[in-house]
Parts: sequence; C-alpha cells; structure tokens
Amino acid sequence: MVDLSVDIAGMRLKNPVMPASGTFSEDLAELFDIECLGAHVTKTITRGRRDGNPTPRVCEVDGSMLNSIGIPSKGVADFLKKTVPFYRAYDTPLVASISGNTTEEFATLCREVTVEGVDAIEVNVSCPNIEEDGKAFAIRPSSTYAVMRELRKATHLPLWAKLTPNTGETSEVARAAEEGGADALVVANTLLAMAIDVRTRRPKLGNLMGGLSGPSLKPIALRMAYQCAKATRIPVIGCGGIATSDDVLEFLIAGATAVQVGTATFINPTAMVTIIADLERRLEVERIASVRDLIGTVADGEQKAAVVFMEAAP
Amino acid sequence: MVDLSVDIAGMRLKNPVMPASGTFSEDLAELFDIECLGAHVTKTITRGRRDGNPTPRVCEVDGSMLNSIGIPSKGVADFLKKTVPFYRAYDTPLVASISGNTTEEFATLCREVTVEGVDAIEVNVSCPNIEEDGKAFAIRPSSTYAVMRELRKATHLPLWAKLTPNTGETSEVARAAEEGGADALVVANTLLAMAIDVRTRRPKLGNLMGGLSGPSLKPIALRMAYQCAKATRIPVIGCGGIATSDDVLEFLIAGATAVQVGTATFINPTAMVTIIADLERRLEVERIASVRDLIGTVADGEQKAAVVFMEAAP
Amino acid sequence: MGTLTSLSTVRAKARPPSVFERDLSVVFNEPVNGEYVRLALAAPSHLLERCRAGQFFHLLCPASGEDKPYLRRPMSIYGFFPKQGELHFLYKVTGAGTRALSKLCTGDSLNVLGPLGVGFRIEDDWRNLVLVARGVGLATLAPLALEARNRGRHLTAICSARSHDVLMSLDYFAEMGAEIITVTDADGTSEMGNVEKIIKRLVAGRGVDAFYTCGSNRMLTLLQALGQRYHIPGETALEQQMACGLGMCHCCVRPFRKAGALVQLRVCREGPVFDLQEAMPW
Amino acid sequence: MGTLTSLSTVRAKARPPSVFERDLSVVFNEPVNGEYVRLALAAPSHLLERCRAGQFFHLLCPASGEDKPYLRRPMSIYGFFPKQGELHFLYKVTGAGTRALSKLCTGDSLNVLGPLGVGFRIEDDWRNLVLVARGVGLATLAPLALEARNRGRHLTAICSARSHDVLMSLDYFAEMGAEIITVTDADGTSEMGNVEKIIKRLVAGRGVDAFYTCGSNRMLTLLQALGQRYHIPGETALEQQMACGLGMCHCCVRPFRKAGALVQLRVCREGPVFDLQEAMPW
Ligand SMILES: Cc1cc2nc3c(=O)[nH]c(=O)nc-3n(C[C@H](O)[C@H](O)[C@H](O)COP(=O)(O)OP(=O)(O)OC[C@H]3O[C@@H](n4cnc5c(N)ncnc54)[C@H](O)[C@@H]3O)c2cc1C
Ligand SMILES: Cc1cc2nc3c(=O)[nH]c(=O)nc-3n(C[C@H](O)[C@H](O)[C@H](O)COP(=O)(O)OP(=O)(O)OC[C@H]3O[C@@H](n4cnc5c(N)ncnc54)[C@H](O)[C@@H]3O)c2cc1C
Ligand SMILES: Cc1cc2nc3c(=O)[nH]c(=O)nc-3n(C[C@H](O)[C@H](O)[C@H](O)COP(=O)(O)O)c2cc1C
Ligand SMILES: Cc1cc2nc3c(=O)[nH]c(=O)nc-3n(C[C@H](O)[C@H](O)[C@H](O)COP(=O)(O)O)c2cc1C
Ligand code: FES
Ligand code: FES
Repeated sequence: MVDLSVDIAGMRLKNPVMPASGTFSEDLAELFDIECLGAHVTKTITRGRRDGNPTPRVCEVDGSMLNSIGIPSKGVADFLKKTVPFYRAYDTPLVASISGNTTEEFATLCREVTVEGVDAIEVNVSCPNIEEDGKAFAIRPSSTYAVMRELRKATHLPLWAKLTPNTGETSEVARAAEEGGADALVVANTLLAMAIDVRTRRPKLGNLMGGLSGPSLKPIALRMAYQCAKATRIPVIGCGGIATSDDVLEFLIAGATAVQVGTATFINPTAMVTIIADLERRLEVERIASVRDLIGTVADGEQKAAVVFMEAAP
Repeated sequence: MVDLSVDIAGMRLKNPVMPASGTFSEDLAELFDIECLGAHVTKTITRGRRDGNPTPRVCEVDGSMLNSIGIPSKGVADFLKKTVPFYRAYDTPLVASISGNTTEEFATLCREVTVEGVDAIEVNVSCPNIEEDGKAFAIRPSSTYAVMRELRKATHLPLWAKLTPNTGETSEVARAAEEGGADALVVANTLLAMAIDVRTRRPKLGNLMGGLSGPSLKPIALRMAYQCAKATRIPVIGCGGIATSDDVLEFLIAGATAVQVGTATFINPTAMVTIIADLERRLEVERIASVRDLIGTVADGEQKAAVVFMEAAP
Repeated sequence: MGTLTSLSTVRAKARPPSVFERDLSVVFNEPVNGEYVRLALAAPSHLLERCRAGQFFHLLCPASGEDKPYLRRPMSIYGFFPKQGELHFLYKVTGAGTRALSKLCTGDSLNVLGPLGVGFRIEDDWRNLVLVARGVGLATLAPLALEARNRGRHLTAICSARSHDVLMSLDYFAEMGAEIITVTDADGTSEMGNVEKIIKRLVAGRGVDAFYTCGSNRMLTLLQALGQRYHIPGETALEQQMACGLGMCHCCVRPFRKAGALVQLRVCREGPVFDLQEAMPW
Repeated sequence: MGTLTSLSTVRAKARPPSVFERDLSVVFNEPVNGEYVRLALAAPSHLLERCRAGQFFHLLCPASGEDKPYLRRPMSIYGFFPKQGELHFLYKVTGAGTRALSKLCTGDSLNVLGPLGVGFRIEDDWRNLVLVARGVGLATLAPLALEARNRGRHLTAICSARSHDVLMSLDYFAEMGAEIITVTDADGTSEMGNVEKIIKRLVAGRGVDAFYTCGSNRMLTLLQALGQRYHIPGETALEQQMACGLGMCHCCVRPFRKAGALVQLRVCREGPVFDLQEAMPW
C-alpha cells in the first residue's frame, strides 16, 4: 500500500490531485464519484453577478486552447446557497476560489466565504487590480503583497494565492505572497495569448485576447513551480498542462506538493481518475512508500545556485 | 504579380520572411539559395569568446522544444573576419545580432559591428543585465530604455530591439525601446521554461532551465506582436512558432511588418522557402496586390480600447 | 437544472453515471454526398437507451496527418438504435476535426462523451409536429422523426437545401412515417415567402401543435413570427463553440430572452435545445 | 570547416545542394531481433552517391498514436547501395521517435535530411583496419566494411554484445569480406581484458593501421590507450542531442582535447566522426 496523501498548510489531502478552478463543477459528478479527488476547487466567483466576456470564449491553438470566459459569476449569495451545500455531501475538502477588482472588494468576499463547509480559500490574484493600472495583482510583488496582507486579515482559513505566468518576477511575487500571508501558492493561471482567423481577419476570441492553457503551458508552469518552491517555504500546487501521471511526477519532483488538473479534463473528463490510479500504480512499481518522498527531489545539484542568472539567459 | 516587399525602418526587404537569430547560419546555404530570404540574421555574438552552456542543450516538450545554448560566441573579431565577408556575396541585407551583459560592453560591440556589409543591428536585450539583478534588460521598461539610449549613440545603423516574453509589461517595454531609439522591434525571444526526466529526476537541460520555442510559443508571441504594434509607431517583426504561410498572415494581420522563422527550420530546413512561395500564391489567389495591405488589418473594432484591461483578465 | 439542485440532497456518487466516456468501434463511415458523411458506431444498449433526440455527443477526433484536433467536437445524435446497437452521426467536413473524423475506417475506435445536453420536448398533447430543417440542421432534427413515430405523433418535415442532390435524410424521414415537403434554392421553392405559405397551409389544414427547427437563422425568425401569430410553441437547437461539453467551463453561452431580460445560458447544459421564442437570431 | 571558409569566396548559391531534404518511400522496415529494426528506403542514386560511412541522416519521424515526436532524430547510415537504389538504417526502439519509426510500413513515406556530417577517414596508407563495435555502434560502423571492401582494405570487425542472439550484422560483415571476431557478455569474452588481448594479437600479427569505434565508453578508453601505446591512429563516432543537424544551433557540442585545450565541437558538423585521441570518454 502506497501513501498518496499530502499536507497543504495543515490540510490533509487523500491524494495530490485536484481540479483547477474554472474547469470543474458539480456537473462532473455525473461521470464519476468526485469523492476520489484530493480536493474540490470551485470556479472563481466575484461578489456580485457578472456576465463574463463575449463569445466565442474558446478557441483551439496548436495542441492547446485559449479561453476568455471572463469570470461570469452568480455572486456570493448563490455560491453560499447552492454550491457550498452541494459539496457538503462529500468528505473531500472544499476550496473556494475568489476574486475582486479592488482590495476591499476582495477582502470582503474573502470574509463572506469564510463559512462552514469551505476548507480553504484560493485567491485568484491573477485578476486585474483596477485601483492601479488594471494589471493583475500578481504581476508585481508590491501589489501582491498589499492585497495578500488584507486578505490575510479577512479570514482564518488557509489562503492559497494563485499566481499568474504573465510576469517577469515569479520568484519575487512568490516571496511577496508568502510575506503577505499566503499559506500555499497555486502555480499558475493561464498565459495571455491571442489567435486570429486569417480568413475573416477576426480574433478567434470575442474578447480579442485570452489565456493559454493545456500542454503548451506545461514547461512554463513547471519552471514557475520550481522557482516558487525554491523561493518560498510554503507548499506549491502545480498547475498547467497536467494530463498524465508522468506530468504529476514532473511537478512533484520539481518541488510541488500537489497539482491541479484543468484543460485535460475537457479532453478526457475522467483524466483525474486515471491519473490517481496511475500514480498509485507507479509508486507501487517503483517501491516508493509515499508520494511525499518525491517532492522537490529534482537532481539540480550544481545548477541551483545559478538559478537567478539563468532565469534571464536561456 | 504580387508585391511581397516590405520596409523596415528605411530598409527594403524583398519579402517579409527572414530567419530568427540562432536558428540560421552559413550552413543552410548547402540546402537552398539563401538569397531568396528577406534578410539574413546572424546568431547573437558577444564581444569576447564564450563557450555556452553545459549539455544537453536541447530537449523536446509536447510539440515544441526547449533550448539552453547560452550564446556561445567566437567573439567579434571572428565575426568581422569570417561571417560578414561570407554574407557579402549576397544582395540580401545582413542583420547582426549582438548582446552584452553590461551597457558599456553592449554599446562597444554595437560600435564594432557598425561596418560595411552589416545593414542593421538586432540587439538581443533579452540577455541578462548583470549590473542590476541579472534579469534581462527587456523585462523592465526602465532598463530597456537605459540600454537602448546608449546603443542608439553607438551606431547610425537601424537598431532592432529583440524583446523577451518573460515580462508582464510588454507594451511598456515596447514603448521604452522606441523612446530609447529603437527603429524596429523583434517580438519575441524564447520563454523561460523547464522539463524534468521523471525516470532520472534530472532536468532535461544541462542548464536546468531554457527557452521555449516552436508552435507552443505562437499564440503568446502573436499577442505580444499585437500589443507592440498598438503601443508604438515603429515596425514590429513577429517571431515565435511561425511555420506556415498562414502563421505569417496571422502575424501580419495582427500588425507585424515582417516575420522571423526559427524552430520551424530545424524541423523543415526549407520551411522559409516554402513559406515565401505559399505566401506569394496566397496573395495571388486572394488578389491582394501587396503584402503590405495586410499589415495590422485585424478586425479588432470594439475591443481595442479595452486592451490594457484585458491584458490582465483572460 | 432540476437535476443539479436535487444533487445537493441526493449524493451524486450514489447514482450510476448518466454520461458515458467510451471508446466505440466504427461500423461504417460513408459519404452521403459531396459534403456530408454518415458515421455509425457500435454502442452498448445501456448507452443508447439514455439517448434523446436533440442531445449530442462530444467526439475526441483522432489526429490524422497534418490535422491534430485538440478539443472535442460536439455532434448531434443523428440516430440511436438500441436494437441494432448503433449510434449514428451525420456531419459536414469543415475543418481539422471533421476532416480527421472522415478518415476513420470500419473497426477503428472513436472516443465519445455523452449523451449530453437537453433534447427536444414532445408534450403529451402535441399531436401534430412540424420540423423545418436546412443543411446540417437535418442531422439534429432527424431523430425527432424516430421519437415522433415511437410516440405515435404525426410529423411533417420541411426539408430545405441548395439543390435536390444535397437533400439528405429523405429516406430516413420516409421510413419513420413522416410527411415530407422538400424545398430547394434551385427550384426557388426555399425562399421564406414560400416556406411561410407552406406552413400556413399546414396550420390551416390538420393543425400544428409544435414547431422544431435548427441550423438556419431565417427559419428561426420565420417560425418565431408564426409561433407568436398562431400561439404555437416550439423549440430550436443551437450551436456554440465548446470546450468541456458538460457545463463546467461556461465557454458555450448564448443570450436568451427570459422574462424580459437577457440571460446567458450554456448551450451544452441548458441546451442545445431551447424554447423557440426565447432564442435569439444570430 | 574547410568547406565553410571556401564559401566566402565561391558563392554558395552557385553550387548544387550537397544536402537533401526528401520524402523517401519505405522498402522494408523489419525487426532484426527483439530490440533492433532495419529500415530500407528507396533513394535516388545522386543522393546515395553522396553518402559516406559514418555520416548520418536526420529523420522526421511521423506522429503515431500517442507518440508525437517533434524534433528530427539523427540516425547513422547503415548501408547505402546506389545500384539497388537503397538507403539503410539500423535502429533501436527507445522512445517516441523510434517507436513511431518502427510503425512504418512498406510504401509509407519518410522525410529525411542528409547526408550530414563528416564520415570516417581511410587514409591511403591504412591497409589493415580494425573496428570494435558494441550495440547500436554497429549500425554506424557497418558501412565502413563496405567502404573498406570498395577500396581494397583488410578489415577486422570485433563485434561485442550481451549474447549471441543480439549480435547483429555478422552476415553483413561477412558479405563485405571482413574478418569477424565475436565476443559476448554471456561467454565472458567481452570483458576489456580479453578484448585487449585480441587486439594486441592483431597488432602483433598482420598489424593494425587504424582503429574505429562507436557506442561504448570502455572501448573508446581501451582503444585510446592502445592507440597511444602502439602509435596507431583511429576514429570514433559520437552522439549528442541535436536540433538542426546542420550546424546552425550549437545544441550538439561535445568537448574535445585539441592542442592541450578543451574545445567544443558540433557533433553534427565537425563530427559525428572524430579523432580517437581527441575524443573524451563521457
Ligand atoms: C450541439 C452541437 C451539435 C452539432 N451537431 C452537428 C452535426 O450533427 N453535424 C455537423 O456536421 N455539425 C454539427 N455541429 C457543428 C460541429 O460541431 C462543427 O462543425 C465541428 O466542431 C467543426 O469542427 P472542425 O474541426 O471540423 O472545424 P474547425 O472550424 O476547424 O473547428 C475549429 C473549432 O471551432 C469549433 N466549431 C467550428 N464550427 C462549430 C459550430 N458550428 N458549432 C460549435 N463549434 C464549432 C470546433 O469544435 C473547433 O473547436 C454541432 C455543433 C453543436 C454545438
Ligand atoms: C549521429 C548520430 C547517429 C545515430 N545513429 C543511430 C543509429 O544508427 N541507430 C540507433 O538506434 N540510434 C542512433 N542514434 C541515436 C538515436 O538518434 C536515438 O536513439 C534517437 O534519437 C532516440 O529517439 P527517441 O525519440 O526514440 O527516444 P527519446 O529518448 O524519446 O528521445 C528524446 C530526445 O532525445 C534525443 N536522443 C535520445 N537518445 C539520443 C542519442 N543517443 N543521441 C542523440 N539524441 C538522442 C532524441 O533525438 C529526441 O530528441 C544516433 C545518434 C546520433 C547523434
Ligand atoms: C475554461 C477555463 C476557465 C478558467 N477559469 C478560471 C477561474 O475562474 N479561476 C482561475 O483561477 N483559473 C481559471 N482557469 C485557469 C485554470 O484554473 C488553470 O490555472 C489553467 O487552465 C492552467 O491549467 P491547465 O493547463 O491544466 O488547464 C480557467 C481555465 C480555463 C481553461
Ligand atoms: C536553438 C536556438 C538558439 C537561439 N539563439 C538565439 C540567439 O542567439 N539570439 C536570439 O536573439 N535569439 C535566439 N533564439 C531565439 C529565436 O531567435 C526565436 O526568437 C525563438 O526561437 C522563437 O521563434 P521560433 O518559435 O520560430 O523558434 C534561439 C532559439 C533557438 C531555438
Ligand atoms: S462547453 Fe463547457 S460549459 Fe458548455
Ligand atoms: S544539431 Fe544544430 S548545430 Fe548540431
């Protein structure tokens, strides 16, 4: 018997595999018993109702996808009334993903979702900060630190900060989130991208730009997960292009404690079930007693001192 | 007869297709007549000799590649003695790519390659600035502006600034380069990424991290090319994952004036020849008189005002 | 959405899965005419028994040559035959996914996800049904003929196409005992004025209890007008770009008129079949 | 590098291409034993006439099922037969690229780039050649037997393998008139001490003018020592991860001892065949 359980800031997960926010919902329970997952992570909500972006909201690029959903939300009241009770039927921890365009709105929502049934709060700091220049909080260390500090005051629940790949300062932002009070880092959200239909000359997304997710994102997210694990002492949850148990191993070895699976579920809705089973089998075959024995075991020996320098010089 | 020629800061190119630095050399002349290209762009050189990074320097990721060559260089003397004379046999403009770790070294090299036979200088500001924290010049607008201003003083030749995707401030960096004196922008270099062999737990690159190039980079580079074309008034040269004439059209429609082809040449060494022929045929079929009629014709109507906001909120 | 709220009390995991992800084997995959291909898959009866006209499957099209489709492709159920153990699709080859699909050979396997979405409603007192279909809309509406026959309703199928050569599914409708009216651009019979006349004749004749349509904006607008004038209810199937197909991603929304306001509904979950009057022409 | 500097005076575009990118058709692609596959492609004679033992081709392995190799894969020329119009490779199935390669059927086409790199040297006064090969190194060394025969040299091939079952190319060497000595782990004959004894006997006997090896670190080290002791020159073929295969990307460098210093040379361009003494064990 291998041990798949991991610990994220005092929260025990039966296995390190959970869905990524926005790529999971109650609907998936029609396909398999979602009690098998390490955690349930809900779609990001905002305080008030939001419609989201114009369609088309999705398009395909070479072996991956772009989306510009734009966080449609039924608001916090609906979330507390319908979503939280649904997941109460499960023992699996519930992680509520939230977002706000100002620090105050963000903190208020954080307080509002601090309710029984919610076990941790994932704060999507990859959303725009309209009090500054509209760039996402997590693009800069300073705005990351500022918003995290206020969120920290708003809840006693574990706070997971979800970072963006749209930055040149991953390590600095990770440290800022930790200093601001994050208990864990989710690395990462989608990468800003674009596609144009050359026949019609129209952007393939109604919103012009959107976020890249899927296999193309994996090497970038893996690099970020590694950087974050080196830069901080809090657990890192890897996310980006994970589709197989090999991908999970790659993130764990790089330093992640758990992973989130997003786009892969759209291609194979039972991907997470398969990954968990494969992971268990792999550990058995390789006689690894606990999945925790893999975390951060990358053989980076001589190179790691030079990481900062290398960051800039591929 | 369709007109494929484009103008980059006063330099006429017979067509908009040229190789990306580091993915082209004299060796390709063994396969086809490289006179057919829009320009010849040489591998980045540094002033002195450099060995480059440890091996393996390349690995494959899902449908793309990572590299960590590390700019091995024979130095400027070798470049002037061997490389420049080789290309003098061609009418095609020669673009010399240079890099330096300090502003002074960079500017000196810029002066040194301002010789007859070199028609433009591509400045690889995606290299680390060791006078600050080792991050690439082009990660921040301030360091981009500072280095460009010195480079501008060092040469009368057209200066192409090659930007990095490892930033959250593409538009700002583009404007800083323009203000610092760049005549054109090359968008973009490789994106920092990583891969681990899960069997050996060793990084797949000797240097731990490396740059992602190929199809996965395309939607990101396209977004950047669009942003740069909107943010500045200087020509943009698109680069990232371009492999077909459709890809070229996509970049031109997004606002690029020309393109560079990198990794695609490794897969199909005659890719550029095919692209140029296909491009000509496409324009004929669609009765477009000049390739210049395509530049920036993306139907972004209502959305473009909201670009900054969207940048942060996929 | 009814099922969703009930889930909060009845624990979902206690229930058997209502949506299947399966590799099915190709029985045949044959061109119907220059543009369309009919695909038959061997499917287990417990899957086929869950199918309803108007629902769809999300197909994982294989890579084929240069074509490497990544996302699944939604495709309406064209026919479901529990006795023969077959699931049918009718598709038009338009891009990478359907091109790859068209290369499948007998015996190859195809991963499908479904049945998904909400199918057509046939209320108990809807005796005389009229469907108006054009182009690929036929694929979506065809199994309605099957359900109408199974439930003893009278169905009139107005089939529109560019020309008689590309008119499809006439045999299918005939077999299901539907009354068929064909109109074509070539004959000049497909223009809206004529279709309107035909429908008015049906209304005046044996009467019409419900309209069904799919695939044409002009048809939708015409039926909305006639529906309002004669107080005839109806339904339409709609399309939208999809990622998950299951209701999770909110990619596939469209706007609908509901109680005076515009609401965004998911084509994959609240649809693909919607109330005729609530739908918005695009 | 001689060709490179000459290019600066003689305009490259005036010359016919010396490297080809071509789709070639598969004649056969058959397993040799449990691990290795032999692939024959139909190739035009002007391409085959440019091939030399020790050179390689860069193969664009097709996607196949889950395997989607992206970069080309370098593969030594195993045989080139202008008269039959065939180009042969011998490869070991190790990962995505070679797995995809192994699925090719007669008549399928494969895009190749080559011939690339610098092949083995056989100086005019090298009469007695000795090659020592193990595993896939055989694939690279085999065509040397062909060249030796064509140029009337005597070749002794010392072939090493785990067991007799996986010893390959013996027929090939025999056909080319080479003298064959086999050593295996199973027999205990492949250990270095014994190989050393065998080679010393050859040196003492008819004499050895040049050594050739590939694929084994221990063999390289042994031959370097014997080469130094007896002043026998030699060459070795080396491998490295590659991207372009043409000399453009500098991915494929390895360190070499040249005039007391370490220099980085490109395996694809300055190699894959290098001077025995300059090469560094890995
Ligand atoms: C519920 C539903 C049922 C459908 N039923 C049928 C059917 O029975 N027969 C049939 O021929 N077609 C049907 N379609 C349309 C079919 O899904 C598209 O033709 C198909 O996805 C095109 O894929 P492609 O790769 O060949 O084309 P591409 O144009 O290359 O597709 C690119 C992307 O756009 C999406 N896309 C393109 N057209 C459509 C469309 N009309 N609707 C939604 N997404 C689209 C694709 O799924 C893919 O993600 C249906 C669509 C929906 C939403
Ligand atoms: C000049 C040269 C000649 C060669 N000749 C032969 C031959 O005749 N027969 C034979 O079986 N093998 C030969 N090899 C090794 C062969 O290239 C690799 O076995 C093959 O690339 C493995 O690809 P894969 O996708 O199956 O394996 P994977 O391990 O999945 O490959 C992953 C990546 O690593 C590269 N790679 C893996 N192993 C090697 C290697 N040993 N050398 C260089 N790159 C590697 C691949 O090209 C690919 O880019 C040669 C290598 C070189 C450099
Ligand atoms: C359709 C879609 C919707 C998403 N919505 C959200 C969201 O609401 N909140 C969030 O933090 N991330 C959201 N994401 C990002 C994912 O959670 C994840 O970070 C990203 O997709 C990378 O993982 P993947 O490559 O496994 O998909 C969304 C991604 C997709 C594809
Ligand atoms: C092997 C390799 C070496 C490169 N060397 C350089 C270089 O020396 N200077 C530079 O500015 N860019 C270099 N690049 C980046 C390319 O010029 C190009 O910006 C990048 O690869 C994206 O384009 P692509 O996707 O078409 O390859 C290199 C890329 C690769 C793959
Ligand atoms: S396609 Fe994901 S919600 Fe409809
Ligand atoms: S593989 Fe590119 S230089 Fe050798």
